[in-house]
This record gives sequence, C-alpha cells and structure tokens, in this order.
Amino acid sequence: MKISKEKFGQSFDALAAEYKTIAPVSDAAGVVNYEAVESFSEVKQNYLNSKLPPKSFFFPQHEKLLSYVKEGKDVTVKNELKVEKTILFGVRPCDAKAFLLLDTVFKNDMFTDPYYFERRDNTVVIGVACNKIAPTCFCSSMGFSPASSAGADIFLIDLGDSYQVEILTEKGKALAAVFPELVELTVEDQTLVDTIKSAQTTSQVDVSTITSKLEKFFDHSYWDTLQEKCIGCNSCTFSCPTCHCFDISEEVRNNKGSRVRTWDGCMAPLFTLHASGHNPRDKKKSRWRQRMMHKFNYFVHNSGDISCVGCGRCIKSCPVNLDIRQVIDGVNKAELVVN
Amino acid sequence: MNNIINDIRETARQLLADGKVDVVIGYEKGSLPLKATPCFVRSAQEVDRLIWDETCENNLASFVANTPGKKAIIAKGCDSRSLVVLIQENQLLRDDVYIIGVSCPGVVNKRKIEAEIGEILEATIAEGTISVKGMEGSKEYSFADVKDATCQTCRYPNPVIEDIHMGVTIEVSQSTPFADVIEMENKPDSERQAYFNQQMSKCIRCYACRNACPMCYCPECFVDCNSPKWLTGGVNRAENLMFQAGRVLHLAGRCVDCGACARACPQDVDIRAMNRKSAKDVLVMYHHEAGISETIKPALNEFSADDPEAFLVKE
Amino acid sequence: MIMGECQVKVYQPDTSAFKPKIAAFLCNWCSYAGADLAGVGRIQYPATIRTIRVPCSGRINPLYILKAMANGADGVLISGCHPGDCHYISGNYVARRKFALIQSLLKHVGLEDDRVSYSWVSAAEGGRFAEVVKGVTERVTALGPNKGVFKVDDGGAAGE
Amino acid sequence: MEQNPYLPIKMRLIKNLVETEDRNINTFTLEFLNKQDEENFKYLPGQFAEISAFGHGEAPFGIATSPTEPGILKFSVAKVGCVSNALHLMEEGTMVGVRGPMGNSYPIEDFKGKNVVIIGGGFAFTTLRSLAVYMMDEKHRADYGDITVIYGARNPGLLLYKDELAEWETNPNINLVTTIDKECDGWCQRVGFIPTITEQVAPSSVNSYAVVCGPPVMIKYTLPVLEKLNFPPERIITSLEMRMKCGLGICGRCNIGTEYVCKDGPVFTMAQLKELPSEY
Repeated sequence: MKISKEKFGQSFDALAAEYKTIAPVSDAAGVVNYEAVESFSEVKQNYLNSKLPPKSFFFPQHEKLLSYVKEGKDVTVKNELKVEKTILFGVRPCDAKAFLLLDTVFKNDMFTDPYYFERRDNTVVIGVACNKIAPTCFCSSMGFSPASSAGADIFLIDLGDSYQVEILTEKGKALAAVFPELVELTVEDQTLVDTIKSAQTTSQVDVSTITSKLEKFFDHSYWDTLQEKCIGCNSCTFSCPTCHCFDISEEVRNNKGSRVRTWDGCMAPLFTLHASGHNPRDKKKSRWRQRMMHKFNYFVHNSGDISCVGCGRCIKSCPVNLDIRQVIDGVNKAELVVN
Repeated sequence: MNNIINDIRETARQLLADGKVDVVIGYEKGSLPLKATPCFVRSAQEVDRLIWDETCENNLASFVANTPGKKAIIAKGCDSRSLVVLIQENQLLRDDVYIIGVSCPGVVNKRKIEAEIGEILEATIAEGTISVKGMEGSKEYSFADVKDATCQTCRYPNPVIEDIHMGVTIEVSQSTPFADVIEMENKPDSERQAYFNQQMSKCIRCYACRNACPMCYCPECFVDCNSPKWLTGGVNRAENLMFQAGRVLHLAGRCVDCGACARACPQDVDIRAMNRKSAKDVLVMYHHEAGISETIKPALNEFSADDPEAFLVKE
Repeated sequence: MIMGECQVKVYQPDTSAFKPKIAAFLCNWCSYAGADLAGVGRIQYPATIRTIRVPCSGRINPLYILKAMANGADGVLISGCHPGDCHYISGNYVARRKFALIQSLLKHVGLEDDRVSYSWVSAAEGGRFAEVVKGVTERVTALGPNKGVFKVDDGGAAGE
Repeated sequence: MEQNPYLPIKMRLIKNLVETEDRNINTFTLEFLNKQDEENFKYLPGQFAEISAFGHGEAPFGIATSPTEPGILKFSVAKVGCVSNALHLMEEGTMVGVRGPMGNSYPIEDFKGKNVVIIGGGFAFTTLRSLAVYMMDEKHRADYGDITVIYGARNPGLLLYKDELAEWETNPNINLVTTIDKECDGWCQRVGFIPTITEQVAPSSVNSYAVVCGPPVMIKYTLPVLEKLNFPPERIITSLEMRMKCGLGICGRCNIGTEYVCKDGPVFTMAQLKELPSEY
C-alpha cells in the first residue's frame, strides 16, 4: 500500500501541530542532520543519511538528570525528566536497528533508564528505506539490509512521488490513523519496491566468526600495531549510533546545581581513570581493544547481537582513516596462537 | 611525484636496513579514495607500503613523541615546523628523529569535492588533475581548485628542518600573508560574532582537533581538568567557543598553522579562523612565526621592553 | 568627621540603572596595593569590582578571563605593575604579550572591546586606580549586561 | 513508572569522624530520614552506594556498616578526589544524596556452615568490616564456623575502626590478627606484610572461604599464599574497584569483559576473575 508524498506531507503537517517532529534537514553547506521541523516541506529528500546519528533524541549529548537547590545544610532535589510526544521521521534502517540495540543497554536485568525509555516510549519512529547506498555503508554484512524495517514503528519506501507504507507496531498504528486511505501499489511501484528491497551494500565485511574469534583474542599482538595511528579522539564514538557510554557530572553555580549526563567514550584515557591515579585502561591499545571487544564480543554475550550496524559514520569521520572494516578483516585474518 | 616516493622508500629501506631507525612514520594508501592514512613501517620489506601524494594530509609530528625508539618521519613543510616546536619545547630529542623532508605542493580538500559530487567512489590523481567519480556524478578538478584551505595560504611548503630532502623546492608566492584574517577583521563585530556562533554550534567536542594537533600534548588538557572545572559538560555554542578560544590561547605563538585540526574535525568547524588570527597577531606584534627556526625563541617565551600596548584601557 | 569637610567628591551611583559586576584581577604588589591606597585615602569609586588578588599579572591564566565571562561577569579588569616595575622582574612583560593576544582574539570572536580591560596601576596610584575603575565601570555600564558570548546556560538556575 | 534510579535519597551526615592519624580517611555516618527510605535500602555486606556531595558530584563508596546496624550507614572514605574532599570538609548535619544499594554482595549464603578468613589491607577494610559485623551478629553467628580476620596497615595510626578492633581482640566470636608493616613503639601485635602474616597464621582451607581486599600489590602476593594453603579459586573472594558513574550497568566505564563491575560486581571469586580480562 502507498500514499502520495503530497498527502503524506499534509498528514505530517497536521501531526506536527500535536507532536514534536524531528526529521532530516539540510544546512547551507548540504550537511544533513535530524532537527525539529514544523512542516514536511522542510524535510530533506533523497538524503544519504544524517551526519550525526539520531540516537541523541533518546540519549542527548548533554542532558540534565536532576537539579537541586542547597539551603544551609538542606537540599531540595528535583527530577529533570521532561518528555514530549515526538515523531522521529526519516530514520534509516541502520539507525533504527541501533535503537533496538540501545534498548538492550538502557534496560538490563536490574535497572531501566527512565530518561531514555520515557523518550523512547513517547516517540514514534518512522523509518525510510535507503534508495542510495554509500561506499562506506556495510549494513548488509551486519544481518540486515538498506531496506530492513526493524526498529521502526512505521516503515516507508520512497517511490519518487509516493511512499510505500508498512505499519509495524501499535504505536505506528495509532499514528497512521491520520493518514488518508492508502492505495494499492502499481506494477511499476512493486518492481521498484523489489529493487530497493533486494539491494545490498557494495562494501561487505565478514563478521560471521568475529565474536568467537575475539573470545581468545584479548592478548593477541594484533592490538599492538592496530591502534598506532589512532589519535584517541571521540569522533568515532560520538558519530556511532550504538555507542552509549556516558559521563555524569555536576554543573553548579552558587547554591544551585544540576547533575547532567554527557556523552563520553572509551577512547578517552580519563574514561577509566580512578581518583587514585590508577588507570585500568591506560594505553591507547587497551582502549581500542575495549572498543572492538565491546562491540563485537561483550555486547553479543550481553545482548545477543553485534553492536555495530554498519552505518559507516566512524569510517567517514575518522581523522586518520582507521577503518573499522579493515580492523574486522584484520581480526579475521590474524592467526590465533594456540598455546 | 613518483620519483619522490621511490626516493622516500629507498631512504626508508636504507634507514631500517642499517638499523639507524626502529620505525619510519609515513603514509600508506587509505581505505577511502583521496585519503591516505598514517603508517608505521618497522622492516625494510614493508617500505613499499609507503606512499606520497596530495592525499597525505595528517600531521605526522603528532605521533613522534609517543612512538618509542629512534624514528624517521616523513615531514611536509608544516610537519617540520611542528617538529621544531616540539624540539624547542623538549618534547623530542633532535637525535631521536631522522627527518625525511618533502617539499609539499599541498593536500587535497576532499570535503569540497564531496560537497559537490557526493561521496567519492573512485579517484585518480595525475599531473595536477584529480578525476573523481562520486555518487552524484563525475568531475575533473584541477588540483589548485580543490587544495586544502591551509595549503592555499601556506608560506612554508619546504621543510625548515630535515636530514634529507625529497622533491623539488617549491617557490612560495609572496602574496599578502593572512589576507583571509584581515578580511575577517574588517567585517563588523556582529558579523564576526555571527560567524563564530555558527561555527561553534557545529562542534560536538570530540576533541579530534586537539588530538590531531602535534602541539596539544598536555597530559591533562584544561577541558578535562575537574578542579578547577573550566568547562562543564555542556555542548553548546558558548562552551564550545570557550574550549576553542582556550585552545587557541594555549597555542598562541606555537601554532604552525598546519591545518590538521580543521581537517580532523568531523563537523567541519572552521577552527583555523581563530588560530590564524592569533598567528597573525603574533607575527604583526612580535615578528615571530612558530617553528621556523630552532634558534628563535617562541614568541610568548620572550618579551621586549617596547612591546605594543595598544590593548591597554583608554583613560 | 562631618561629611561636608571631606575633600573627596562622593560618588553617587544611580541605583535604578544597571550596575555591572566586574571581576578585577589585581597583582599583589602594585595594583592591589593601589586599590588599598584608594581605600585608605577614602577615594570613592563605584562598587562594581570584585577583587581577586593574584601574585603577579603574569599569573593570570587566559582561562581566568574566559571563565569569569562564562560565569556571568559583566566585565573583567586586569591590572598589574607598570612594565619595568614587576616584583618578579619580568612577570608583567610576559603577561603583556599574552594580554595583547587575548584582547585581540576576544575582539575577533565578537566580544565587545570594553568588556575586558587591562591597565597598569602602581602601589602609589590610588587615585588613578579609582579613575580606572570609574572609566571601566562607565564603559561596561554602557555595554549593558554580559551578552553571553562565553556565558553558558546557568546549570544552577535549573527549574526556574 | 518504577523508581528513577538516578534520583538519590537524602540522608543526614550525623558524624564526620577522622579515622586515621594522617587525617586522610574519615568515616561518615549517615542517618536515614525516615523508615520508608531505610526499608527501601535493603543491603548486604559488600554492596556499595553512590554518595552525592551536592555541588561537587557523586562517587561510589563501599558500605562499612552491616545491615544489622539499623538507622544508619557508614562510609570510610580516603581524601583523593573532588567528592571525597568535599565530604571531608562537610559539616555534620548536612544533607547528602545516596543512591543504592548497588552491586552484589559477599556470598554470605555460601559462607553458611563454613569457616571464613577475612584478609584486609589499608582502607579496603570497609566492606570487610560490614561482613565481619554481620556474621558476628547474634542472629547470624551460629550460621558460620570460625571467623578469622587478618588486618594490616602501614602503621597503627592507619588502621580503621581502632576501638572496634580492640573489642574484637577479646571477643571469642572472632579471631583477630592485626599487623603493621614496620615495627614501631607501643605496638604489641604482629609486624610484617599481610602475605607473610597470612602464611604464619596459616588458616585452614578446609571447609573455608577467604575474602581478600586491599591494595593491588597486597592481593598480588596474598593469592599465591592462599593457593599454597589450598584455597581453591572458587572460594577466594575479592571486591574490585573501578571508576563508576551510573552504578546501573549502563554508562560503560566499569565494563570488564562481559561484566559491569557496578552491577555484576564488585564482588567476584578468583575463579570468575580468571575468566575476565585483567583490566582492573
């Protein structure tokens, strides 16, 4: 079933009055990012993907957890959790899949992160399949494809002047009620849908054995040279849709303050530095190893999936071109020393 | 260019074979078109990995201090200036590093090309022409048109310190230095403020600029210091400006304007605009340029009784 | 003492108008003593400055200025010994180079010229110190409150 | 919605006691403000809590009291960072924030019917004290066999809980061995490093658990001694320290291998640690 873009746009605009609507927007330099919009006309069409991942709408880079006022020896603490009903439009399959992975992080066997989940539960994710595939994309290697709908509540396929619509969840259904009647796909539409659905990324890596290989790889000499050119910035972790590590710090002025959480990353030496001065991951080597082990081994044990969705953002943003695909290849090719 | 790489490889081979150095820090072909990547060559057999072309954009000086042992480094003009500053600041022993100086015609600005023709699928460089196939179309560029902004204003393409030289010395056109800064200075305050606001709001504080900078070697950067806490975790225009301004002031008289920060920035923030302003001020006020001579003291380590005082409050 | 006998002109602040808060970093040996002398001599000047004593103007970290602006100061005044008179021989010569660069950079990124002021005041110049503070206060007052080039969202004022 | 785990409860600092002679460690006694808070804060020895010094931040500290001591929580904290410094300077009566209890506890169920050897060094004795007090409580004492405590510090002034140790000396419920690194005037107990003393005291490994906490170097040299005494790795217990922020197994910094020390730890057996990367 499909809906014309014109009609979809009208529904979108109507919804924008009720919901906070987030969609891909292009800036003057042509850089696409997710931003609040008021009308469908602002939404960027035919974009590849956003420069920064949309994870920030559930897990902002800088977020107030609580605030407090100190009076004498007493203190009043206030929860700062604020949530708006939101529509997140235009999420690519890799980022939608990343939401599913993040869900497993922010809820574990003991705790649920209310800041993440309140937003998550109040947001309808409208995914859109990729019509174009970048040379750095490798989602096909990660068990899904540029047209996978996993993680979306409503999934669209761009057919030029219309969208093919799939309603996937209850949340999606509730929202889709405002769409005017959907019409059947034409034969040409169906062909186009089939083409898009069967598309694969040109870049591929083999992750079939990486988890088990890494099991005994911790002390491998591969890590010694792999990371030499890494400069230890956080452009990979900040541009990663699944990286979720954060810092909690205090922002204070006089007797008022707030506790905020900000993105942090395993590439920073301070990430694990104890107050005593001891640092369990004091070398760039151990930090890089942590990044790889966490994504491709630890995460699989804890959440059942690899914590990489093949969006290629880290490849594009790395200042020294330390390409995660090559690292995976390198692990695959490295010989295990059997003792 | 081909001759240069042969010379570089031969030199590297000799150095490693003779045991004069433990490692040669150079560039190899990267995984993306028009992008080279730093490489560390430790045996004579591996030297053929080394490349030299207009894609060798990283400043390798930032790796030198952290690489143990005796090392050889392939240094462009700007890299060599960074090495001078590092040596002056006792971060590096001159004897520990063998500098393979290469006269640099500049590096390519990949982003400029990508903004026009989308992500690059394939690219070839030959005789000053770059032929690129992008997702949105193909195009041929003359190298001069897509040269990195830093290289367009470069005044020291030839290494200022080296043990061996590669390539033909490049003549520098003596146009007005810092014309770009002067243009910026002549704009009204509000316009400049708006420009920096817009630039700073892009910053995500990944610190790629800081980490790519050979001069940013502090064990604890002021942004990471928690008492006093100079910056909060806030990522907003004002905080970002304070970070960048703080960094620029730390680099005053030390920045060699290699542009590594700007090229490293994943968000394409115009970091150089501030660094170059400071470099210009240092040149105008103190007649100093960082890293051009081992014997000239850095501008802020020196003073003179008649330094300009125009900044004093009007009374 | 009868007020009428007092030689100095009493400074009459206009209480209704904006009264800036100015962070003043004063070197221990000259400007702080100068401020002290102004006080001892009962020379009136606007109560706009919050004095922070530093050992030498050379001790002033550029981040002090940025942080003061970020924390909401409407102005910053920096003052040390006259060049040549530094208690530590050359501290203010070194500082002078830094200050010139800071002043130029801050103007470049859009901070109003008069927000941050630099001056040399000796221990004997109590009257001049008062004049400097008056001048700085007038100029900062004219600029109005901190416009937030460096001022960050007030983390503490959350929920207000 | 279930309770927001990032929101601390308020507790009143009722005592800020200088614990060691070098004035580097203070013991903070916090009082629950109401019964409900206390009820919600059900903990066991070995668990920790995140303490907020409002205006300075939040940091994790092991709980030094035992659940058998109602109404209060105690923490012994060395002055090393932002939060601990703020706590040291805090006036009695000030409100602090507490989140917890967090992490797992010492396996007190497994200890039942067994002898327990507690080996502690320096100020890592806090949760060990909790454990000892818990087992010595009259309601629990019968559950356990012999309780041996080997506790050492660099000098007598650096021992924590001196009054309590003096009481334990004569308490038939517990066998206390204290030691200091170097001989000094007025000290009539043992002198020597923990590993040496452990070897001298040679607690039997038969039907026994060993709980070891202390500086890394102490642990490093004590483990071989315990192995020599035939303690199997499954019955050697230790508590790890990592930088933590959320305490909920989310923020990532205390991650070692598949484990999050804040949620899956901090108490591990040596057998478990052997399976983990040695990044602690």
